[in-house]
Amino acid sequence: MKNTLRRGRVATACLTLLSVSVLSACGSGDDDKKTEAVEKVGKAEGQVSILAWPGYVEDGSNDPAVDWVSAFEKDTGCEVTSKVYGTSDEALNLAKSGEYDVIAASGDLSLRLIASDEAQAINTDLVPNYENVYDFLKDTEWNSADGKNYGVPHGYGANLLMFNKKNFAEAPTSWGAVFDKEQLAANKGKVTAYDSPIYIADAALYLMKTQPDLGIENPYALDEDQLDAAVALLKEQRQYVGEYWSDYLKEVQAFETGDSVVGTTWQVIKNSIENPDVDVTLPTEGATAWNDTWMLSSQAKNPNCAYKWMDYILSPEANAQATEYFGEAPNSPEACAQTTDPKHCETFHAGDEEYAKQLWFWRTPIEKCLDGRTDVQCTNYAQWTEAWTEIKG
Amino acid sequence: MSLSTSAPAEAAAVDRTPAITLRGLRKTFGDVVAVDAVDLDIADGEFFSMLGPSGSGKTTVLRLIAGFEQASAGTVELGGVDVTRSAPFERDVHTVFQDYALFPHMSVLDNVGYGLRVRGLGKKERRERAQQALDTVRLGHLGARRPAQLSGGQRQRVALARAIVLQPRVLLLDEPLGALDLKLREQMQVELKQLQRELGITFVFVTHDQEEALTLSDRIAVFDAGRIQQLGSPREIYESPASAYVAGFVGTTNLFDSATSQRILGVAGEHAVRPERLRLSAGTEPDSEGSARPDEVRLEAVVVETIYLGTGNRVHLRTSDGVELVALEQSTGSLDTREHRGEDVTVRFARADVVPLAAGS
Amino acid sequence: MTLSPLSRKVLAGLTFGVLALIYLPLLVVVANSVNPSQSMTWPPRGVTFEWWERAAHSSGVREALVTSLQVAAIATLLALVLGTLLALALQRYSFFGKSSVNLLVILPIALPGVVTGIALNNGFKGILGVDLSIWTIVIAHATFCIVTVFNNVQARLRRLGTSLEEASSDLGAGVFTTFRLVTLPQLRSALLAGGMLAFALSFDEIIVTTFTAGNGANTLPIWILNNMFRPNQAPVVNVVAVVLIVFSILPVWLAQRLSSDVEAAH
Amino acid sequence: MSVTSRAPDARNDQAPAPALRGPVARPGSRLLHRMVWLRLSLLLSAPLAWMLLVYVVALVALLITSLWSVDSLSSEIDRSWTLENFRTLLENEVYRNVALRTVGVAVAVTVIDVAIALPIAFYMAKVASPRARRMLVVAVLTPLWASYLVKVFSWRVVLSEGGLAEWSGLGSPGYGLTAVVITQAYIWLPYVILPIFAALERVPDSLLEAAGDLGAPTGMVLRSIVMPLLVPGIVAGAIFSFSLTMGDYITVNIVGGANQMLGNLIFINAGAANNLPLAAAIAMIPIAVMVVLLTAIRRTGALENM
Repeated sequence: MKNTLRRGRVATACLTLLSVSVLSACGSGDDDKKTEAVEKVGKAEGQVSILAWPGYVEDGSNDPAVDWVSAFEKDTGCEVTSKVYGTSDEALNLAKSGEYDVIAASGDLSLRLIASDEAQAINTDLVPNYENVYDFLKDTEWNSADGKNYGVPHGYGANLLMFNKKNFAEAPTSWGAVFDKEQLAANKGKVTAYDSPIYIADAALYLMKTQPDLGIENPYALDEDQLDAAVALLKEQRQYVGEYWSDYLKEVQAFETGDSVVGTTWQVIKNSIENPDVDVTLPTEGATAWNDTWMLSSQAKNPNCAYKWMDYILSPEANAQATEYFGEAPNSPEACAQTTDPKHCETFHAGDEEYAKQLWFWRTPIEKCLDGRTDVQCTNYAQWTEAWTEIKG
Repeated sequence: MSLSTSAPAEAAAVDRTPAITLRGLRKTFGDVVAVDAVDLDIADGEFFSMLGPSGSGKTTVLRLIAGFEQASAGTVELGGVDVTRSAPFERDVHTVFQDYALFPHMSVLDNVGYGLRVRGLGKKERRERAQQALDTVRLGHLGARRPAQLSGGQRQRVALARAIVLQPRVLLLDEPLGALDLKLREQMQVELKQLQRELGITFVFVTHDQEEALTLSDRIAVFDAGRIQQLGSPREIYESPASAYVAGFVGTTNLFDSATSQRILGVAGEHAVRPERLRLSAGTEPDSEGSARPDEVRLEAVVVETIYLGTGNRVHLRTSDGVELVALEQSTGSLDTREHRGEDVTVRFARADVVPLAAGS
Repeated sequence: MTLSPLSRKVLAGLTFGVLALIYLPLLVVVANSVNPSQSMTWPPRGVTFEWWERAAHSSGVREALVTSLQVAAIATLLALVLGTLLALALQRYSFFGKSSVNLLVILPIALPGVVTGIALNNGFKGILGVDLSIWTIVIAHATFCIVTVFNNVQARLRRLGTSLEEASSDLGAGVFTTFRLVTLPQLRSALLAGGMLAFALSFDEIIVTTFTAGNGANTLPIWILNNMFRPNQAPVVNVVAVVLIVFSILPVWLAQRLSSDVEAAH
Repeated sequence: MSVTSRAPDARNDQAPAPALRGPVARPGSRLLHRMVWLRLSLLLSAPLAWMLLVYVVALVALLITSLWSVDSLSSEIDRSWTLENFRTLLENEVYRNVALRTVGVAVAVTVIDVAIALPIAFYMAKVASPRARRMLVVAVLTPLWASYLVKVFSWRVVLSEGGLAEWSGLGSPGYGLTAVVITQAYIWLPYVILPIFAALERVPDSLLEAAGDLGAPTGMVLRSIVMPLLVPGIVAGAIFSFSLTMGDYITVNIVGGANQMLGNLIFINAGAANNLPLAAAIAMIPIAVMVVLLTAIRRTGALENM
């Protein structure tokens, strides 16, 4: 569901990409598109249009108990209209229409929005609640560029390993449970995996730790040989996979019934499963993960209300509600104090920097290797998509 | 044959504008010529029939007059006015369809009143006139019914009422009795004739039933292959068929081709004799009675089959040189005059009864 | 044709057996609408009306339902007009390219939805430069609904023949009067049947809709798609489905009754 | 043949009421009647313009798009002609496998649906009483209104481990192609029953009885009389189920296990991968299959009677 750029270790690649985009921004001369941050928030325009993942902008229409938009509207006088999207690419197309003031973007989308001049730099001083946000989520390469901030962090979460204890003599601690042939054989037809090309990164991460000679430094920066190795691993895994999942409910149900017994998951899915035999772990190799960013459109017609929204959604109350409803870690200790489930942040390891260090946040693979290699071309997302098609067969 | 076809009011008729005038009328459907150069005048108040087998073009002519088809060439005039390019709803003719074409979603009364409705008559007047027309066809009591609840004969009359309520100058009837059983058919024939006489409307009647045409019509046009083969009173058509085709289509007839005529009659060319003109006598008569009278033809033949018809017998014969003949004998009542199969008979007929046919048809 | 009592019984058994199979998954839906388990596993773990209560208070469902009804109604109306015009043209006239037009009408339903979907999406955004909205859904739906109306009307026209129209024209009615007083009443049940099918097709369409829906244009299937796989919402979707089934019986039954009455009058 | 007019013997000269004489139709009506092409173009213009502007343009654009490519760096469409996408389709055996799998599933679904629909439609149209017939039609139509997604998901529940299928002792094939075929056959069945039922309803009972009278045994009556009249209905239903199955990508996601079909490839390339040209090229596969199929069917004449 989310194809996000990873929190990278190497900033230079990103900067190179951005220098291109800044150049093109200068050259475009488009007056409607602002790239410089404003100095202060003006009078509210009375409305704001938001583009976001499902579950990020809830106004009670789906469930009266789930509503953090109404309070915002009441406080600021900004009427909220929102649209949800299914993929980052869909969001990019929608953002280009210029109809949206604020966009909740995953890592891959945020960089593309900046590169195509669809996002404008923001002044975090005008977002008072930004101060509370965990430092490790600030100034990352998926929400800032060229020293400028292009958005404020929302929530984050990891892609964990879920398993049914009954099928394992001993709780697995490694992704080998879904990649190692011998371990797979025991659960043939009951293995599940995330249905997206970005899942290739999970295989790459496993290879990075288990086959160092491949030289993988970053699971999102794979040259052709490394991609081939990951694809081969996934093709082998394919023989044991019962089904791929991209829908939340599908995996919940499969683990409840026993149609699936091991595979990648989100914490929130584990929480919805009532079967006590199902458990979840962060394997020793670490895991892929996501972190989303609230961004301001360069074509925003209501920038003042947009700033108000960004500040509001970063407020401990709203952030706690939104991230708890969606099932991810909030972005600040203050928000953690506001969750209805007092253990929410503990469950999702919010603010746990040690935990976060093991996470490789989603990024979109591009030709320019994200790990800084310059002697070789890396494979891009289109190639990953093609490879994913081949893996599934 | 029941109608006198003599025309008493010729002088008056000559300068009357005909109700319908067709000139050089032609209709093709793709490569098929349905109607080919038809010229025809139908007089005001005439009961005119178009007779022919299916596919002979008679129905197409009717549809051209009604305006359902557009002529490929030629003109259609109604009362002297050229309507060749006019729509059906502009023409002062109305049609009784073969399948009646009653509107199934309307009551009988609404069906009859339909033409009045589209002319913008008020509801009250509409109902009155429709009721009157229904009374005329003796269905006044069924106005509230749906067409589906009526018998075939009743539907036929509703169709008639629907057309005559508009008091057209010309009524076109497309095989209107085709779907009725024999008894109803004969009854309707009488009613149609009476109705036409009372209303004084021109009837153009399409049928493939020669007896019906002979019974009802003032004049008949016999159609074949899109052309009129013969036009005339029923008597003319029957007694003096212009061609072998007409002779063969209207009633039964004995046809002699040129060679046979030469042998039997001593004249070349095609000839025809109606079966009821043939007289039969048993046995081959002795020569002593001499050869046939000069005004008579005499042939010897064998009875092939005899069919009892009630009013008489139809006898199929074959002469010694292979000519097939049919004779009709009136039943004389008391005596059984029936010839038997295989019996030798002598056939006679008057030379005056032999009709020479136009060559080439 | 005379069927032996045995074959009648076999046919009846088959029919009702399949009907039972048709309704079995629907029973699962009903059971899950009161199943406390959010993941809808079988067998149900008890009975709860929580989902029903949540559904009753969900304004999202109501709005999506209204949107769906609007889209289906307008698309059906458009399809009725366009389908009838096409059927009249193709059934009453012969012209060059007629069979191509015939094929063209069938194409939107014969081509897989995902193809129609991306073609229209690309067409709207790339070629026409139109922003996606509720109207682009309507246009897309009307396009593939035309064929259902077209089929029904064409079959009816063929059966009807032209003699009723000729009779009307013969009695003095002009082109429009004939259409209003004779042709249209004769087409009524065909239009009803075609319109019903068009409405149902549009109402439940998800694939083409996904590609042509604009901002804020949430039809019911899209709402269901968005909620089916979300925390706490899936059982509510089951409730919506049950309500839809129950409420659809009345119009289906009425339409069926109405059209068979019209048939009977023929 | 010119003819002299003859007066009829009886004439009635009473003048008809003036109100009934003369043309009553409006001029527009007259014009329309005279100009057949005008009538035809009035009928055709709106629907044809609609189909051309909305649909044909979109399809042609799709074909053109399939000849473009995507610039990997900017993700923008590169509008220079290339057959690259089609080369990918031909050279990569995945696409062939998926295409064959998709067609195979569609054929299986269609065959199953027609086989089930025929006896049921026959029972509904020719055996059941009129009252029962109406109830049966309602019973077949009603499930159409339960959301497609909900129905598919409930099949997931039925077919799951320990689900209704196993629970009832029938056993479950598990998630996979068999499950896809079952679910799709279930979803599209009403769309196949209805046209066959409609075609059967149009077969007059008298025709069946006449055939029975002539001594034809039931089986022969069905083959020689009923089947030819049913072909258009069967074709219509088969096109429905075949094309709907070909284009579906949601069912296979929900019950298809690890399998994918053409719809998934189109969807993922058009959406997630942002490779519209490749998606367009893949879309040409089902378009080609359907066009070949429709052309073949058109030869039989069944399409005109659809």
